[in-house]
Amino acid sequence: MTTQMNNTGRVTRIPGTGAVSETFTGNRALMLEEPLLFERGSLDNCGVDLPEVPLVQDRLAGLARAEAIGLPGLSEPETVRHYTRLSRQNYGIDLGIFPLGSCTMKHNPRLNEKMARLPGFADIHPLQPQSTVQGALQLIDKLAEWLMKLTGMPAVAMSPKAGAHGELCGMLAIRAALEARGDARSVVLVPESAHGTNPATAAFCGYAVENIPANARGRVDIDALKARLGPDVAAVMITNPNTCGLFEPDLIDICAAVHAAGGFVYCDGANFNAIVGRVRPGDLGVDAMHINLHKTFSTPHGGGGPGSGPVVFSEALAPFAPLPFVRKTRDGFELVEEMQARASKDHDRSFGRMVAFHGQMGMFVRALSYMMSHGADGLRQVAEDAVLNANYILASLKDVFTAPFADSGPCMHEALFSDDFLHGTGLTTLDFAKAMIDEGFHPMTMYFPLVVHGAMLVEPTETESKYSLDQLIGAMRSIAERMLADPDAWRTSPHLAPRRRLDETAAARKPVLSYRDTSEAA
Amino acid sequence: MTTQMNNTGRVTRIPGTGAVSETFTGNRALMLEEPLLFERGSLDNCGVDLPEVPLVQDRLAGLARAEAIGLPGLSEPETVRHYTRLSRQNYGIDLGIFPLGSCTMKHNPRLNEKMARLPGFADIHPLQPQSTVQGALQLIDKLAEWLMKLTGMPAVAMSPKAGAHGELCGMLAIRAALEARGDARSVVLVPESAHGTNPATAAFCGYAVENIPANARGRVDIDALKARLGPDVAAVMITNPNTCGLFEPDLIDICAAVHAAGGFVYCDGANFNAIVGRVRPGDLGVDAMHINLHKTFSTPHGGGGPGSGPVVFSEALAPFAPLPFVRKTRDGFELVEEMQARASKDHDRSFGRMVAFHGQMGMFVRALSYMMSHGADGLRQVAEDAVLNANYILASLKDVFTAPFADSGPCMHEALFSDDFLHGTGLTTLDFAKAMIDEGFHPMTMYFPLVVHGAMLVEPTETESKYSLDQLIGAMRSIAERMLADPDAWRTSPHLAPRRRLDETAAARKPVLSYRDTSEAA
Amino acid sequence: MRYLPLTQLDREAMLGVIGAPDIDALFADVPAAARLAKPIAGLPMHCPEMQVERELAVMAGKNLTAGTVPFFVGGGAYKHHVPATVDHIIQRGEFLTAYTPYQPEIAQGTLQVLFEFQTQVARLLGMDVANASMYDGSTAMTEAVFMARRVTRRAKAVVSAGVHPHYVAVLNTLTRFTDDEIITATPDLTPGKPGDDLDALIAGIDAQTSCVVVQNPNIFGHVADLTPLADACHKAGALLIVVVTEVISLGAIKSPGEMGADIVVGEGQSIGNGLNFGGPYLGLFAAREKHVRQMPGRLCGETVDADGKRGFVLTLSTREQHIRREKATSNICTNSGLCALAFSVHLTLLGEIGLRKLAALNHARAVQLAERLGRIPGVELVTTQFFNEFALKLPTEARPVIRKLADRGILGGISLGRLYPGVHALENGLIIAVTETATDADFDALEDALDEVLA
Amino acid sequence: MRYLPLTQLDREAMLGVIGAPDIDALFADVPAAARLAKPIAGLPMHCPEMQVERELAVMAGKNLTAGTVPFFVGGGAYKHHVPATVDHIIQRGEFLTAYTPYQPEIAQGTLQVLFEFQTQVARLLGMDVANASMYDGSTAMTEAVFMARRVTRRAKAVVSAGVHPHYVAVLNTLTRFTDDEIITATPDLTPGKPGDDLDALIAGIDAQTSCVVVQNPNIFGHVADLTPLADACHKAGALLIVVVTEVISLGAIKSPGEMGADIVVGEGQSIGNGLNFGGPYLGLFAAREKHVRQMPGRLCGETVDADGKRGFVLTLSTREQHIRREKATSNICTNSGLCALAFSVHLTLLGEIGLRKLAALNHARAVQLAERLGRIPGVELVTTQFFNEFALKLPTEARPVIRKLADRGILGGISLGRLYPGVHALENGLIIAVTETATDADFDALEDALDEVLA
Ligand SMILES: Cc1ncc(COP(=O)(O)O)c(C=O)c1O
Ligand SMILES: Cc1ncc(COP(=O)(O)O)c(C=O)c1O
Repeated sequence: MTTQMNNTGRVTRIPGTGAVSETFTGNRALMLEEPLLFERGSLDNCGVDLPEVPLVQDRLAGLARAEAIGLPGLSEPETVRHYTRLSRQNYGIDLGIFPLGSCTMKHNPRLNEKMARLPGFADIHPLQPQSTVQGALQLIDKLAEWLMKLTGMPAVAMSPKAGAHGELCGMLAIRAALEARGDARSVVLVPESAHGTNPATAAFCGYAVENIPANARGRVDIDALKARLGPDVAAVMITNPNTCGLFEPDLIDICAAVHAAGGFVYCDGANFNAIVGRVRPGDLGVDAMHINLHKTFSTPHGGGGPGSGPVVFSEALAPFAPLPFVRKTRDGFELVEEMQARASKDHDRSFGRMVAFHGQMGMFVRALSYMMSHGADGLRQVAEDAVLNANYILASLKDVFTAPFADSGPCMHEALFSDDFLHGTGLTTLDFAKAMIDEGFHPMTMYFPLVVHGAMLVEPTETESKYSLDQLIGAMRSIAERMLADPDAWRTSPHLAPRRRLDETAAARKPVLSYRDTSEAA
Repeated sequence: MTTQMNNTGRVTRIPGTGAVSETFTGNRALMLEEPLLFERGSLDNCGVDLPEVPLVQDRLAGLARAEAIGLPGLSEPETVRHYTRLSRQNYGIDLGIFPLGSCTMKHNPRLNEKMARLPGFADIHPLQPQSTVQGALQLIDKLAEWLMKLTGMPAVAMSPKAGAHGELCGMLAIRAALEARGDARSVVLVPESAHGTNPATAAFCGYAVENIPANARGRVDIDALKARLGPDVAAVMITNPNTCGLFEPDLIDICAAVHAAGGFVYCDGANFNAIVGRVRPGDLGVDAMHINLHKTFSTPHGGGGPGSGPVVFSEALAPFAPLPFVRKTRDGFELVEEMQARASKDHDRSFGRMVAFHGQMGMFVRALSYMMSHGADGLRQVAEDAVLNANYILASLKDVFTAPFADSGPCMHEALFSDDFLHGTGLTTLDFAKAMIDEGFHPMTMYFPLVVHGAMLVEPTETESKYSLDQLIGAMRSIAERMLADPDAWRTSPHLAPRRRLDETAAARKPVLSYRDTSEAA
Repeated sequence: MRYLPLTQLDREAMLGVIGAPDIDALFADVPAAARLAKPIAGLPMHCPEMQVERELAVMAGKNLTAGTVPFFVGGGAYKHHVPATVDHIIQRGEFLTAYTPYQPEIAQGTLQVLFEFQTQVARLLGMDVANASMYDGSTAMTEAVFMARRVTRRAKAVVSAGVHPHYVAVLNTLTRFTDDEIITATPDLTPGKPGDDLDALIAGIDAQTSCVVVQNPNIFGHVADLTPLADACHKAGALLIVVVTEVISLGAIKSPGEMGADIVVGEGQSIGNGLNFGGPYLGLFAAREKHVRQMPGRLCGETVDADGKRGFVLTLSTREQHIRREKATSNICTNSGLCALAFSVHLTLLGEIGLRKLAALNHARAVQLAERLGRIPGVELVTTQFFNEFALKLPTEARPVIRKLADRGILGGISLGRLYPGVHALENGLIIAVTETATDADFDALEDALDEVLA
Repeated sequence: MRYLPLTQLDREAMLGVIGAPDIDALFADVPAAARLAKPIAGLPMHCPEMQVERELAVMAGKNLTAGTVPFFVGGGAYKHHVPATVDHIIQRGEFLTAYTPYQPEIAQGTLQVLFEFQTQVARLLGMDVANASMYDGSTAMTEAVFMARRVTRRAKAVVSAGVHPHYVAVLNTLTRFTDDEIITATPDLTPGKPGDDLDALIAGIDAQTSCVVVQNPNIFGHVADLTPLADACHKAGALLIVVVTEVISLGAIKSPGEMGADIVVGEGQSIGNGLNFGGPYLGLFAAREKHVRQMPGRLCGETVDADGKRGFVLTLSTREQHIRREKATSNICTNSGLCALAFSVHLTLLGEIGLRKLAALNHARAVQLAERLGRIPGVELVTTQFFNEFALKLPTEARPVIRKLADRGILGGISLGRLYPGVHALENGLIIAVTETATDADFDALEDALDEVLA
């Protein structure tokens, strides 16, 4: 709606920015600028054709929307271009390694996308009669079976919509189980290194959160933990492999101790990719664990979701699992909802419904397609290659980078470094990450876990080739060497990306969260 | 197969190039380098899983392929990445205006892609029994009907695979018609401004090619043409609107004169987009015209194909049209092949088969989907907007650029300029085109048509918005002004693209047309 | 295995660099008792793509696909036509395979989309600010109740009987162990005013009330003017939370913001997203600017880069779990980013004109069908002011009717017996949704079949 | 209209800039007699996407889809499983919506793909150089004959009876008006050696012969050693042109290049491309390096940019119509770029290992079926050495048998009566192709049905 051009076609400012540039358009060949939809579209343009509206007497009771809504439209060609140009300002796994620790950014097979779009899965309504969705229920049942077998757990709740939602599911089940035995407890123990969703979830369920310290080897300090256990502790939330990328070797003992103290063990399964097919969490004694299908089982991250976070349960917690769920019947499958559950002696203690319908069907199809493709043998190889790749990075960088736990043996699926090696340069993990951007990589996870100073958490996943790892290793070593040689050159990276460093402080100080038309002012 | 890294992970040269760069990887943030498949893949990697091969006694008669073929494979993740990274080094309509004159680079609706992938069209074999492909035959018939109605011509051949193939089809029909009346003729007249495929096709059919001159208004010199007509002239090939983007106002007279002299008029319909719904070529008197479905009817160009070039015919040529074709029957559709045609009195003079099967079905579906979407009214609007857009560019640039025919009135779908305005700067159309690349545009067609010195042929098409045209106009004016002010700064563009100017002379002098492994040498 | 790039040679070379004798050495931390020596039993081995496709296609083939039958199911999920462009865009690898935009310099694509999405949502709902999405409408509603508690420091939420019963169930689940007090009610089928009674709601507001939660159009499709309710809330210092499960309605009826809502949540599936048997869907969440620091979920904001160029970043993250941990406004992390993109692309294609026309079309078609069905003997049109969904009262229990329609290949709506099991007063109720995808032939088929089944 | 961005306001503003009173003024050059005052009659008006989809789906639904039935049709087009990755890549806008790479600085994606494609094709066919594609196998073969004429300056082409009859028909069409002499023959069904007789071909070579054209595997699936034929050609100064219509075979059998071919053409559809009712397909064209300047079609070559970085360009374009006009080696312009990309992606996924295994699988399955069908009483297995396709001789005319199988939902191959209408000696012949997509159940279905139909 604003005009970038004056009437001789001269630019007054670069579209969508206030800045001056070496080109008239602000574009740099294939790196294209794109104004906001609200600067481009107009209220009288439209990219759809619709049938004529039949004339009827309306039944809107005088509530018709009279004012302009303010939704600019674009024709179809402009729409395609707007979003295609924007997409090119993004990095994704399809472009290169995306070694965000804790995020398991692995290849997203296109077969999964194709399968999820089969009309028989994509174009069915959650409230159709169950006789008309038997294939969908079968798929959920099959996926549930895979998850139970892979984890060695006897029950699974399919409806949670992401990892954090799964945590909620698990903690609600724990709370329900405790209440059911009349044993209200108030505290949940969480390691310092835990992901933020763990304490947030515990708090959401009304628990007080206390930290468990780590030992020098980056694992839960089992003695400290045991010392803290008692009748007020409802649960311990443990991530395994943990967020330092390390296996918790004492987990069996920990579970036993927690159980002995009357509590439950919630396992954050975000890092299941490291052990799938090599270890079954059920064999370690945990009571509940969510599985991020959008991590371990390759459903795409989509720039922030959707995900899916099924939760497996031990015998002790299974009766409290949420509704609805799918059950095999004599000649098919049924969805067990409120009524049937309350009437059944196995499920009358369910803590209830967590989502409007039955979970992330679209993600279920993708995950099952992935599991079937890999099979039990392939999934085991997944874990092995993920761990191998991470250790290769650790081994290849630990002479230059500070690797706080490298002495304690191999890592699992991710390699953790700190920025201590930059000490004295004034440079930090942030500067390092931004330098990686110019090299054509997505940076690793920065400043997480909190237990390590200036953490750099590198998770390659098993879908990276040796060639790709060697590129990453080479570039990281090169950056490190060049940083140590000439620190001042590195305070302002990136230089080659669509944008230089963005001012996050300004953004938060005076938040601008939606577009306001300033064309009058211009 | 070559190794980019030495064992400390240090690069020896930038992957896939011999050059040095400011980054270790050679990448520039999101502009990523990508080595050749043959440098990346290996003979022992593979991106497919296949069922086990049953053990049988082979029947290859000792002809088994023993030597290595030399086909490196990549796992699926690496394959996706290889091609995604490569794709990002390309410009396409989805990124911005692609004003290649004569190429009609318009928006490619994704609906068409979806329709062409319906299994009922995409997964049927050309030699299935006709009873099992009635829907496919119906679609071809329906598309044929649209083409005949839009052109006002009584017949159409659907099998040609592109524009040039359509020209061949048309010229073969002309030749067959002449031979059928025992009137062998030897010369085809073609305007100097014609596309290269016109003379090449005429020569392919065994004709001598002679040029027709143009008049000062950029149109066929009708007097010169009439003077040349005679018993040796088999046909005149005329492009309308012509390659200068101008309508041939004398075409009715020309057709009459050619017919009077016993010849035929072949019309190159590559520029049909300018007039669809506003003029029917049949009303002008032409005998044959190909239609590039991949131009006027929006099937995607795909980086060089596939296309589709159906040819419409006059009554005079219809009996000579190629085989097979689709015909309505009492209760369905049939494919008329050799046997039936020869046995029929209407088609026994067909010049025969041009392709293995029945033409570009995939393109037919897309084109019909597009036609149905636009309808007769929308297609007329297409021509109007295409012409309006081109004239807007012409009007907005003609004060700065040399517009050789602007005095003769409006243009049709494309605006033609010459580089005379750069006279004295030492800069040419080529330099101008390369400067446009840095601005984020695909350049216009350069040095075609040949009749204009340093031609710049700008065809925006109707799917460009005014915003997009204003961006282009603004940038072109700005480049022109900056070139005239400081010519020396512009001899080496582009500077911001994945590659600087490429040495085409070296490429042709010592052609390297396939990869040879030089890893031993490295 | 096609997804694994390492060759056996690579593996050996890499173990060499690591200095490990074999892969087992890397798993040394796993207690011996828990080590698996071989692939887990009872699961199939790896499988060619062709065969996976075949097996899944068989399962998909067992479902009755909405697009192939006369289809009138709604109740919080709607079948609208999604242009092919939408699916093309969301499959761009740069959108599909990106993570949450933690590195804004190489995520401006996702971030600008989110900024545009937030703006579109805010305008559509008539609010100041919207977040970057929640899981779905039901979880968004629960978060809204929690937010109202933070804003008002009160713990009583009054929930209208017209709110989708599954949404209410979710809220009940999430408040089971908190000290929130949730007041709910069962709807009735009063013709002309089905679902809830706004006057009774107003009467129920008191000084402990943190919020009133109301759905518009409500679960029976009834549309209402919420202005008096908003006024009553504000007078009492409570917030009005409005739930919208069919966002296309906002192209036709006054927005919750215009009626005075303080928080608006919604299910965005109708725009850009398919039915998908219930998920993934798209939770919308919008509020007044003054409450922004109490909002859950991600927010994208405008800023500038070191060169002064405009750019976008995730902002106000001190509200979020990764910074604030147990004090966060919500535990949400991964949200519904790609569904938000689909929504945004579709709404950009529609624009103001398209959305209004689409809404008008849905409404007109629903009116046509409602009037036809209301004329069937014994059938009563319960919802008289509606957008594209309405309730009927049948002369008999609706659940078996729906089943009989399904046997005839017609997906004829939702029986209230399914939504409110055990509530006898509702069991003859049926809700029917009509969108632009239903043809005249579909109308005929439903009318004929209903006639027949009820005869 | 959704594809048109100009609004009415834009149009008026632009006409103002142009100085034209209305749009008609821009069409002033059109003779009054030919001006159309309104949209062309007899065609529908513009139509919503939803409705276009519905109408086309109805048409698509009338076809019997290969993937849904036991399927054994080949004859120059083969049903292979194409991984989903292939279709994803070719839908990238940067590939799909690019033109021929005339501006190499912003077309390195397409160009590098073409360079890789040329290399893959050359290696697969066992040749030095391949071009960037032709329309299809049949037109590629015709171009090869023309090239042989340019190279040898002779006009007589001897075409084996084993070449696909449609390919021969195309060659005949294109040489109808030239002075090329094309020697053709009708194949026979001699068991063990069906299709052609290489010795007779050798005997037919003389000093006027520019080339011998032979297909391997031939139209009846027979595979042969072409080395003696190549030697004979070379001795006589003629070129050997080999046609390959099933390129998967090259993962199992010796390449034409290894047998001495001078030009190899092929139909590349089998790799990466679907059946598509016959098009678009992918013409392959490869030759010896010494003849490269006589090749038709586009070629991509390696070079460097101004900074010395490797890059790719279209090259040797002095052979082509846009430079050489009437003296060009061919009139081809638009070729099959995107099909070439699909081919290249699929072949990259396969790699050496995958291609060999896929070929082995096709062969083994074909052997299994051939042996089963050969045991049906009255049925004779005519082709005894083959790759994945073979001819049977039935005790009765094959054309009605195929129709009866189709009635039973089985696409059981191609009757020779369809390919060679009127040739009575062939009318009992049937060719059957077997790929990795055929299941054991498909085998059973075909065998049972054939049994039944022949009984
Ligand atoms: C260790 C860990 N726990 C939990 C989560 C939360 O999962 P989600 O984002 O799916 O809610 C994450 C995701 O980043 C994680 O890394
Ligand atoms: C005027 C003209 N004629 C003919 C052709 C040839 O069409 P095709 O490339 O489809 O063979 C073209 C294509 O560029 C053209 O512009």
